Amino acid sequence: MPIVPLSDAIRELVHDGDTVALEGFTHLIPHAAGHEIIRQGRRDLTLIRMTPDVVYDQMIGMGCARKLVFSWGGNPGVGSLHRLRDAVENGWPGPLELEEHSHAGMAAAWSAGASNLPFGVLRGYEGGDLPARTRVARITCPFTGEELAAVPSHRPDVGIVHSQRADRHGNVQLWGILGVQKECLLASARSIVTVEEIIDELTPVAGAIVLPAWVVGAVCVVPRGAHPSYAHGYYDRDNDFYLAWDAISRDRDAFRAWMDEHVLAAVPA
Amino acid sequence: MPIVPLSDAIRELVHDGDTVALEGFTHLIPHAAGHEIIRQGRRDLTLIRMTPDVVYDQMIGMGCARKLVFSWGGNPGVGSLHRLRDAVENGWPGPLELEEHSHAGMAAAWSAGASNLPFGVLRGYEGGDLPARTRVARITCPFTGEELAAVPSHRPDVGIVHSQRADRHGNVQLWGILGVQKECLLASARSIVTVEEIIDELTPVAGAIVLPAWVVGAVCVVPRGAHPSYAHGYYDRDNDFYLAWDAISRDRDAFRAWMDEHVLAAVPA
Amino acid sequence: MTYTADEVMAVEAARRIGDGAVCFVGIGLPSLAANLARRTHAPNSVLVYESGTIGAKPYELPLSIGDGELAETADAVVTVPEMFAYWLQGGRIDVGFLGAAQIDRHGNLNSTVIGDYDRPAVRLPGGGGAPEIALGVRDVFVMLRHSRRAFVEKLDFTTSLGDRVRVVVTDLGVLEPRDGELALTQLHPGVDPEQACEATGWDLRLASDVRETDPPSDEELCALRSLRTKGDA
Amino acid sequence: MTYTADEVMAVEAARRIGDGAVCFVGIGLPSLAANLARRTHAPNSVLVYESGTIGAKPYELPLSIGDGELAETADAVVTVPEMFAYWLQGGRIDVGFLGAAQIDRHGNLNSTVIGDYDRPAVRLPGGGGAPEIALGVRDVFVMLRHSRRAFVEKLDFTTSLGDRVRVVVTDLGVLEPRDGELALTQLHPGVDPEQACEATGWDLRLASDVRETDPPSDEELCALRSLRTKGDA
Repeated sequence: MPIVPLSDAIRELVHDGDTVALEGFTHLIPHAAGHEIIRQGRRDLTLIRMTPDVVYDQMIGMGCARKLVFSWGGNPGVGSLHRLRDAVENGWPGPLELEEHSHAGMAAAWSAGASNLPFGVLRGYEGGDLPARTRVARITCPFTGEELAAVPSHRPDVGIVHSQRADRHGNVQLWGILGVQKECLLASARSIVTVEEIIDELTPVAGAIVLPAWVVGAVCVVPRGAHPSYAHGYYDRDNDFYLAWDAISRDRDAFRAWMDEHVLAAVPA
Repeated sequence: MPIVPLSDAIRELVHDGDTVALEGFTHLIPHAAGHEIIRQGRRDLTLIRMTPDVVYDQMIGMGCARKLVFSWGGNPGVGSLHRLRDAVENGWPGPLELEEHSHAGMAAAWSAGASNLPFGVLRGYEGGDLPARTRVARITCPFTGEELAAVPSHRPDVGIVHSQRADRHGNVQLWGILGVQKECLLASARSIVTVEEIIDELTPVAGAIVLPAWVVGAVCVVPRGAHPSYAHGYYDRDNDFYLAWDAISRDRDAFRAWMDEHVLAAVPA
Repeated sequence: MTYTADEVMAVEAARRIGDGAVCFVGIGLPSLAANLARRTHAPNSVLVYESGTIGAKPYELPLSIGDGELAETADAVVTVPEMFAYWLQGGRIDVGFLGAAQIDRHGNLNSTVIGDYDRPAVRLPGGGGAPEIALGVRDVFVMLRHSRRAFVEKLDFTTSLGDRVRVVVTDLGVLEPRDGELALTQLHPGVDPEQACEATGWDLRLASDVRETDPPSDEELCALRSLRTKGDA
Repeated sequence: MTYTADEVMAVEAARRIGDGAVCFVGIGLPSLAANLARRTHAPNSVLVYESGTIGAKPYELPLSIGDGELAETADAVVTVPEMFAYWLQGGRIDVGFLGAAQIDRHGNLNSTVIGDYDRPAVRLPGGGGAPEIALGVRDVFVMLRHSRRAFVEKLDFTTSLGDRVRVVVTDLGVLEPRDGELALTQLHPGVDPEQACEATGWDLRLASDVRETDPPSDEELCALRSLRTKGDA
C-alpha cells in the first residue's frame, strides 16, 4: 500500500470488532489516528496498549472499545483517566472488559508477537492477585526445572504507530524513546504508520531505527499527528494539555463537548 | 574494574576451565584478547561462539579448549577451519567436545542469557539429525498447544567483545554490524571489552549502541585489537589474511611456527 | 529554611541512595528523590526509566516517564522489551522505587483497584512495572503519604509483593522491616509517634530505636527546589 | 559471450528471484545471484544477510557475511537475535538460499559432517542459519555444483529439511520437486541428460518437460562480472 490519506487507511484497514494497538510509550503516540478511528465510528474494538493514556481515554469514552488489554492506564504525571474509570466503574458509555498485565508481561507479549511465537516467557506474575485476573500460565524450564511465567503473545489485527518521517518508498524512521513501536508493527497482521513528514531519502540519525517499507502497511502524512504527545526533534510534549485533560474528562458532558468540537468536527487528515 | 592492560584483565578474569565467549559476527572479533589467552596458556576452556573463525581456530590449535559450543565453524568465504577440523577429526592437539546448534538456537540462547532466563524459545530444531546431537527440548505453548523448541541459555563465566571506543568512565560504544555482542556481555558473569581507543566523551553515532560502564567488567585499550577482523570506521577487514590463513592452518608445523612468531613472541597489549 | 512534607520525603529517600546505585525510577516523588541524590551526595548514581532511558540526566524534572529530555541526556536508549528483559529481569538494578494507593504491614502494595476487582469503587491505573520491579531489584524503596486510607490492615488487591521492600518513606516518618513486618524507625521533625500510629490502619509497631529524621539541610533544599521547575505530580 | 558453469548457475538462480522478493542470502553464489537479480530484472528485491543487515546494497560482492559495506548500505542494521527472531522466524522472508555438502532426492541437506558424527571423515562448518531458514522462509533455493559426492542417495547427516526447497540450481541444470522428489527440469546449454544423471547419486528422474536453460545474455554477464571484483568463494 502506498502513501495514503489517513482517512483511507483507517477505512480500509480498521474494521469493527478488530484487535487494534495504537502503541507509544509517552513519545510518538498516534493521537491523530485514534481521532480518525473515532470519527469513522468504529465499534467493538479490542484495544491493546501498555500505557493507554489520553487517546485511549477518548476512544473508550466515545464508545469504540469493547475490551482493553493494558498494563498501566493513567494520565502520566497527572492521575486518573476518567473516561476509562467511568467505563470500568459505571459501564459508561458501555461495559469495558479488561485484560490486565504487568509492563514486563506486555513487553514479553509484544516481543513474542513480533517473533511469531505464541507466548513469551518471563520471571513474573509470582504471587499477588494479578495472576488470577489475567491470561498467564506457569511454564517449567526443561533444563533446570525452574518455574517461569508464560504470557500469550500479542498479534493484533492492526498495529498503529507514529514516527518522525518516511521516505517516498515508505521506509519509516523513528528515534528518541523507542517504546514497543517496532514490536507492535511487526506483531500485527496489518499496520499503519503516521509520520510527521515524507522526505526524499532517509539520512542516518543517532539512535534511530528504520522499518523497511515492505513490513509497513499504510504510511500517512500527519504533521503533529502525535500531539499532545511529542515527536522527538519536531515538537515537545504538550504537558499543559495532559494537565487540562484531567478537568475536561471528569465530566461526561464536558468530555462530549470537547470531542465534538476538537475531534468530530475536525477535518480528517 | 577500571581501564586496565589486557594482560591484567585476562590474568584476573579468565581462569582454566572457564566457559568463555569471544563473540563477534565477522565484525569486531576480539582477536587480540584471544591471543592473550593463548599467551597466558589457559587450558580446558569451554568456548562459546556462533561463528568460531580464525581466532577460535588458533585457540583450539594451541590447546586452550576442551569444548566448543557453536553454530557455524568455518573461515567465512574461504572454507574450513583446519585446526578445528584437526581437533574434531584427529583429536589434535587434544580431543574437542562439540555442542552444536543452529544460528537461531544460539541467538535465542544469547537473548535468554542476557535476560536472566534459563532457556530460550524458538521455532526450530524440527526434524533432521541435529536435535539428537545437541541440548534442546520440546516445549508446549500453554495457550495454543503448539510445540516449540527450547534451548538452554548461555551464561558464560567470561564474555569478551571488541568495540570501537569507550570513554574514561568505561562506557563502551559500538556500531556497524552489532552481532550478539550486547547479549554476550550481559549474559556473562564477568566481562572484558577491548577498544580501539578511549575518548573523553562519547558523541552520538548513528546505529551505535552504548553499554554503560556499570555492566562492563574490564575495558582494555587495544588498537587494531580486532585484526584481521575489522572495526567499522577504523579499519577494514583483512580479507587477504583470511585467505592466507587457509594455507597457514592446513599444516600443524606451519601453524605452530606462525603462532610462535606472531602470537607467542608478540608483546602483550 | 522551612520545607514541606513532600520535601522531607524526597530528601529522606534521596539520602538512602548510595553513590553509584542504579535506580529504576518512576515519575513524581521517586524521580525527585533520585535526581536529588544525583545532584547531592550520589553524583554517580544511575537513573533508569522504564521508558528505556539508561543513565538519564534531566536538567528539569520530567512530567512523564517518557519526556524527550530523558532520551537526550541518557547514556543509552533501549526499547521497552529490552529494558524489562535485559535490564530489570537481568538483575542489573539496585534500587527500585514504588508508590501505591495502599500498603500493608508486609510491604505488599495495591495500585490496581479500591473495592472489588470486578466492580471497583475506584479503578486505579494498575501495576505497570511494579510487579516485576518488586521482585527484580535488590532493594525496593516505597514512597507514600501516610494515611489510614493508604496504610491498611488488608489490601483490596495485591499488585506487588513486599519481599524486597527495605524502606517506606512517608510524609511523617520512615518504616523499615523489623521482625517480619514494617515498623516505624524514624519520625520527621515535629511529628510525634501518635500521629504516625493514627495515620496507620494497622497496629503500627515502633522500633526500639526510633530516631528523628535529620531536617533537610539548606543545600538539600536548594538542590531540590532547583529541580522543581516543571510539574511533579 | 562465453561463460563459466558458475556464471550460468548464478544467472539462472537470479532469474527466479521476483522483483520485490525479500531474500535471505549467504555468501558466495547466493550473494552473487541475489545481487545480480537486484542489478537486472529485480531492482526492488531486498537483500537480507544473517549478520543483521536488511536491504543491503553492496557495490562489490562481500567476502564475508559481515563485511562493513553491508552495514553501510543497508536500510537497517539489527542485532543477530533480532534478525532470527523478528525477521526470519517472523515469517518476513520470501526466498532463502542454501548451499550444502550433500543433498538427497527430497531436498534435505547436509552441511554438518561427512562420515559418522562422532568420528567424522570431514567435519564441515555446520548448519549455521540453514535449519531455520529451511523451515522459516516461503521458498528455499539451493545452489550446489552437481556431482555424485554431493547428490547422494542417503545423507551422512540431515542438517536441514527439504520441505520448502522449490528449486536446485546446479552447474549442469535445474532440479525441481515433481511428484514428491526432485526431478531434472532444465539443462544448461551444452549439457546432455546423461551428464546430469551420471553426476547424481540417485536414479534421477527427468521431468516430462525438460527444457534448455536460456543462455546467459550479454547484459546478465556484464552485470554479473561487474559484481565480481572482490573474492566470492
